[in-house]
Amino acid sequence: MSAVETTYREALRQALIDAMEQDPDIVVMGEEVGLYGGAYGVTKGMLEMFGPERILDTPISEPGFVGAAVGAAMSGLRPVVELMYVDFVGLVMDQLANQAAKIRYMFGGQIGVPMVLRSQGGTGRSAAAQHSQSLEAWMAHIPGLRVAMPATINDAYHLLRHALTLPDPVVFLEHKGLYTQKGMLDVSKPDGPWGKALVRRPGNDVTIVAYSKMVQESLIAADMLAAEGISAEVIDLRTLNPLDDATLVQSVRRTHRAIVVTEAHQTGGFSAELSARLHELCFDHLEEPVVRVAGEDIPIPVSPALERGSVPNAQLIAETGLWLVKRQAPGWAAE
Amino acid sequence: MSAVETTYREALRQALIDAMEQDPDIVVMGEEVGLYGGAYGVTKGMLEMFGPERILDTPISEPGFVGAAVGAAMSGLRPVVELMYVDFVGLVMDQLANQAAKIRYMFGGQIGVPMVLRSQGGTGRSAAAQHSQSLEAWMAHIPGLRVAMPATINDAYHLLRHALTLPDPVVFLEHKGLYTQKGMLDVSKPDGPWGKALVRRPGNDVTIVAYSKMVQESLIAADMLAAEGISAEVIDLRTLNPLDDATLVQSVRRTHRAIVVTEAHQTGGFSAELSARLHELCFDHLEEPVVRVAGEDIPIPVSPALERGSVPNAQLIAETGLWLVKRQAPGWAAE
Amino acid sequence: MTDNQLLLALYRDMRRIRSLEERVSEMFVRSETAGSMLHLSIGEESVAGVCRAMEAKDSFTTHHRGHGIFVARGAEPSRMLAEIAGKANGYCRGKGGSMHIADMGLGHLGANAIVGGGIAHAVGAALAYKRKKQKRVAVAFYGDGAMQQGILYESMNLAALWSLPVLFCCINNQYGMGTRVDRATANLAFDERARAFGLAGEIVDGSDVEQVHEAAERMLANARDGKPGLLVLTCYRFYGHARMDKSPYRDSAEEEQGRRRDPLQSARDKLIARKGAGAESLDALDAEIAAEMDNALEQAIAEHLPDIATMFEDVYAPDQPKPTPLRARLSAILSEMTR
Amino acid sequence: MTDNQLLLALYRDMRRIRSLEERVSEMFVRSETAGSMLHLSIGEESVAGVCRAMEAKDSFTTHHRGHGIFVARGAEPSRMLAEIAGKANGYCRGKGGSMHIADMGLGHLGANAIVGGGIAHAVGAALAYKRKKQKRVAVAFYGDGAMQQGILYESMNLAALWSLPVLFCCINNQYGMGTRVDRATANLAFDERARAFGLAGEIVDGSDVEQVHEAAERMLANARDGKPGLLVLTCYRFYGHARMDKSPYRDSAEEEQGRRRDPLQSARDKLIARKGAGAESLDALDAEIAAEMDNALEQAIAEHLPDIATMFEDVYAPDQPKPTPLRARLSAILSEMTR
Ligand SMILES: Cc1ncc(C[n+]2csc(CCOP(=O)(O)OP(=O)(O)O)c2C)c(N)n1
Ligand SMILES: Cc1ncc(C[n+]2csc(CCOP(=O)(O)OP(=O)(O)O)c2C)c(N)n1
Ligand SMILES: [Mg+2]
Ligand SMILES: [Mg+2]
Repeated sequence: MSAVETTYREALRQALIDAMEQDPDIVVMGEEVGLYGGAYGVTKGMLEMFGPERILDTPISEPGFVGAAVGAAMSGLRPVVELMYVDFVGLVMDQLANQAAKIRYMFGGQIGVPMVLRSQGGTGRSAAAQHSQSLEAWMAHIPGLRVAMPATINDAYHLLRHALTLPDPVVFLEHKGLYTQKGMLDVSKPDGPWGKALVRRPGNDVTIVAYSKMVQESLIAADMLAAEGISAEVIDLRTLNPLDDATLVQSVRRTHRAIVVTEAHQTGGFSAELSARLHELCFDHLEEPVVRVAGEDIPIPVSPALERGSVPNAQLIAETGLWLVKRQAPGWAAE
Repeated sequence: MSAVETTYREALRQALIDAMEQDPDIVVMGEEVGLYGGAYGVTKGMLEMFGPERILDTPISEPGFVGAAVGAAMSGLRPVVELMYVDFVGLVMDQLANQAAKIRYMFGGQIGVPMVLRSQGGTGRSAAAQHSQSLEAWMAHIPGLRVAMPATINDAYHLLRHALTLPDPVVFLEHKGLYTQKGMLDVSKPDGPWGKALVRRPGNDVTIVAYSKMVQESLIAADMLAAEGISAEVIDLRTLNPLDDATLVQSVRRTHRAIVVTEAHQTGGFSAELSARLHELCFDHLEEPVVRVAGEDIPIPVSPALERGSVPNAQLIAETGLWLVKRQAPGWAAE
Repeated sequence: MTDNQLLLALYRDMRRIRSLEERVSEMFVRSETAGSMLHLSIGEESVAGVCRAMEAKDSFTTHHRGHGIFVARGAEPSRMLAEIAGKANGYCRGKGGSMHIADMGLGHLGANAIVGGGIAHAVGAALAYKRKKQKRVAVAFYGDGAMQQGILYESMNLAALWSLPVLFCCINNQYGMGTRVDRATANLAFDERARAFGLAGEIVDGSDVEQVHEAAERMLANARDGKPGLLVLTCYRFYGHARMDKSPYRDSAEEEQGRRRDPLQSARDKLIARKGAGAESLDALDAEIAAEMDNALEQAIAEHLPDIATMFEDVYAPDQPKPTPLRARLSAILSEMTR
Repeated sequence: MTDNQLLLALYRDMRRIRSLEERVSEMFVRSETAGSMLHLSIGEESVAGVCRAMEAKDSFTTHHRGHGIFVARGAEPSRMLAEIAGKANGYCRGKGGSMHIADMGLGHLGANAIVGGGIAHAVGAALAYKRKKQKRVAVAFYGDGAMQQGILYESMNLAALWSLPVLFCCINNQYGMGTRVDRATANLAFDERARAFGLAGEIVDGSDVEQVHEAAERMLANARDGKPGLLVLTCYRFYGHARMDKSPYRDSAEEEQGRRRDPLQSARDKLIARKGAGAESLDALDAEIAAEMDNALEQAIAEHLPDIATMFEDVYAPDQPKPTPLRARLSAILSEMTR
């Protein structure tokens, strides 16, 4: 089969449909996944296709239905739970981190919890402080939870398909700013294996590490840098757990410089883990410190310009790259 | 007033009592804080002292009573909420991170949420995977939440007293392994200002950064290292937010080597933030990468030897220091 | 106040709500709002019955659909609209927006974008009032969807156990997004839930603002005496969940019938029937309110956007350590380089 | 089975529970347990009535005080005690301990150290059974303290809304740690809560195991047909919250009275009165059980501790990427140094 153009949203939907057709144990549950078709339309039409036994609209009871998904996953189903916004994960961290993540371990390996919690995060809709966050750091800190954050249309499909074959719980985080983006999907050809970071653009002067929507910003930044004569390598992490530091290390040992980009708040974000690892493993190869370009340490404001200003963009990444590689300080550099 | 010997538990209790005597708006609420005197005895006898109007035993409704504390803090009280184990914070992350932390911001600065959430974490009691965690990374990632983790008896008192004067929410994390430890308390003399990291032991060859119980392990490790002719500086972070990187940077620029120690899981832990910052700000001064000695990326097992093995101790810190400074590889070093 | 005077006052409150919501909608069409997460309370105007029964010192929390409640509690429409537009002089300096409007001066402890998120705050406020011996009531407003959030029952139990001056007010507009309440709820008798948790529970017809007001007055008085309760207003969400939702999940017959449960129309009909007001004077009142709201809208649109630097303010109290902006951090790191 | 035969069987179940718990206590005194967070179910043995009414294919989740339930569902005492001692051959390889015992073979979906944490899992299991058209019931066991956790009501609503084969079973032993149930609960009629959420609700005398069994049989049959319910066993926690708690928050008069509600004693008295069994044969049975449990205890104590390397197993499924041990990471970093 060859590639077709589609959207991130459609690719996700197709992944769910294809997986459900193959695996009768998959059920989708969450608020508005059925009749409404999903708050962001990912499950549109699936209620008609699979019926209410497999597409379950739930009440607004996040701890309750995520907990039910855990029990269902222990009992022969493979639930895909949609949490409408990742911002709501604070309601279910007990079920995720104390239950789903630890059940296999606490029970000595007797059973796993093969569920996928789909959610979406990020800014871009003036949805304010409780609907715009990037909270992957919470989940990525918890042993037992796999975490995937697809940046491309093809990954949206294939990472979700793969997540739906895994024996352990997966937190699958989409980005609200990507749903309508277009790109090529080849259902027969994953971008790469699960758990492997991919070089999305090769380069020699600096490595830019990102995931989710920040991959796109990084690619634009790489274009900008190319115009300045800087060759940036852009790596898409794809999954935070498993974490493929080998691919990052390989790149950084060659480029000798790195920028880690996340939309999440900088302090305590996953960018810190990436920075720490790169320093630990590439120390003697680094010309300059690995630099984090991340979200401001502030709640996300609603006013559009403020919202935009609170997270990184291509321009800022490029400016940082230029400074790092060519020592050209941007206008905002403090004297 | 001069210093007296007391315990970590008693120092905390004294801080609560002294603060409550001065500020009639302080109320203590949580499970078993009254009649029972606190699961770890911190509030023992306080119900008799202050009565049920100020010492409120709550039902087992963590989201409900933390949410109530938020509302009370907005309405003239200064609640001290005890969350019996930090492991339960997954139940209340919405109220902490979406509500308490963001209310001042979302409401444009109109009002703050002056509450203190006290809890305790860590291993040492074979309390298993849901009662032994160190989850400070979740809170430290959220703008708006101050996070304190006292390591000493004097800090237990003074940091809590200070937290009880602040206009913003504070997450105050104790360690179950410290409650019975003895040390000196001088109620008239804080170890240092709130928000300032302190050098607990000066040294020249390597900087060890830690907080909470790991400060003590680090100090023992420094003794072990001294026996090997290595002079280690031990810094106690005391608060994760505010984060005093200046003190760390100053030290590391002088010692040229650093180890960051946390009991929390390594991946995505606050040790990563510290490592990232130190590399960013001390890069040219570092002889070797900053190394993290942290909890294993596994749930905490119940069996005592496994539990002990899952978190760092003085021996491991010292071995790492010896390797880092003198290039003497420990027995477990992979060839 | 006579019954008719009261009803006229309530009619005015309700008209102001609807009129404001229409301006929110218009502002969206004119691309002047901050985002599209705008939840209109048209059809739910009888909350005014609760709001008017409250005393000035009482406080409240609301949900994502809280514009109407705040209008009825005295909000300045222009500052509300300014906030919804993300303007600097909005109630929250353009930081919160539609779902996070608050005003401590008017006892508005905050709208909340987490379904059920603000309920416990009202319980906590009530705890503070009780402890400080203030005779104030805190009201938690929320929707039928929040009736399935566990924190509500924890909150109810706390309120009853501690005899707190709090009123839970559920606006049952029949829908949580696309889910009709009976698709989310096993037993629709929400009043039974309240009683099972030791509270008073009442369900009233939300198309009849007088009934709402009467029940609210009674339940607020009880709450003030430490007998908390749950008041459920049965009404209908006239339009989509958010401004852009066309409600494809329900049919127009249902909508038509639902919109017949119009608290505004029924108040108007009653006023005229009871000679509380003539049609012309009501028309004049409507026009006056429309002008007020038009004015507020234009004012809000003319307001300026917040300065980008204000983004770093209000994370902590002004005298406290502030967040370090990313660019300052990058400068600290990278300027080292040019050593 | 005659009534007397059933009661004798239940007596045996209950004696085995108590006998095991006494060994747990003894094991603690001998410093052989992994930690001291040991919650004994003495006084609550009539849960055996529920357990015996369940079918072999039924499943269940328990709480921190779940030893007794599991014994009544067929646990091997020596493997239970081994787990409580953190031994390699314990039910969970010494990783879970007392509060996390589970056994998929016996349908034990897990004990839970989060109050209320396992309730929703039973609902999910029931969802799976319904979807797979298996006539199985999942039972969620938990304490009165968990009656104040919001997730319980979310779970009840889900169960009723989806007509799931689940039974909620609350063991009301009058205490959540040091808090007597009336100090945590505004309205003690927990059955009303169930009904308000669309479930059947019944409160039975937990000192009468026959009553418990009868109600459980009925409610399990209904649950199997998609009519979930809440069964509350009223009993008394004979000893402290955990093994070391001396219950200073309650007086001995209360304790004495509470301990008179002894399901074991009352079953014994009934058996003798109804000539279901003689005192000597019961004594013999007790002795036989004591020997079984003594044996199990010695066996558990003799077992070996887990190898430390097993600590890295079971985080993920065996064929999946494993966590990297810290020492391996340090080696990777620091061995670079000796370049
Ligand atoms: C915790 C949480 N879950 C889900 C949502 C998404 N959401 C926003 S409004 C809404 C429906 C709420 O229904 P209801 O409580 O009846 O209020 P209404 O919209 O009808 O006013 C949902 C599901 C949310 N904001 N917060
Ligand atoms: C979420 C949570 N909150 C608090 C605790 C601490 N805790 C453990 S058992 C317990 C009391 C539980 O009472 P109940 O549910 O009645 O069970 P019982 O101990 O009486 O069997 C508490 C408060 C916990 N483990 N989990
Ligand atoms: Mg509604
Ligand atoms: Mg109990």
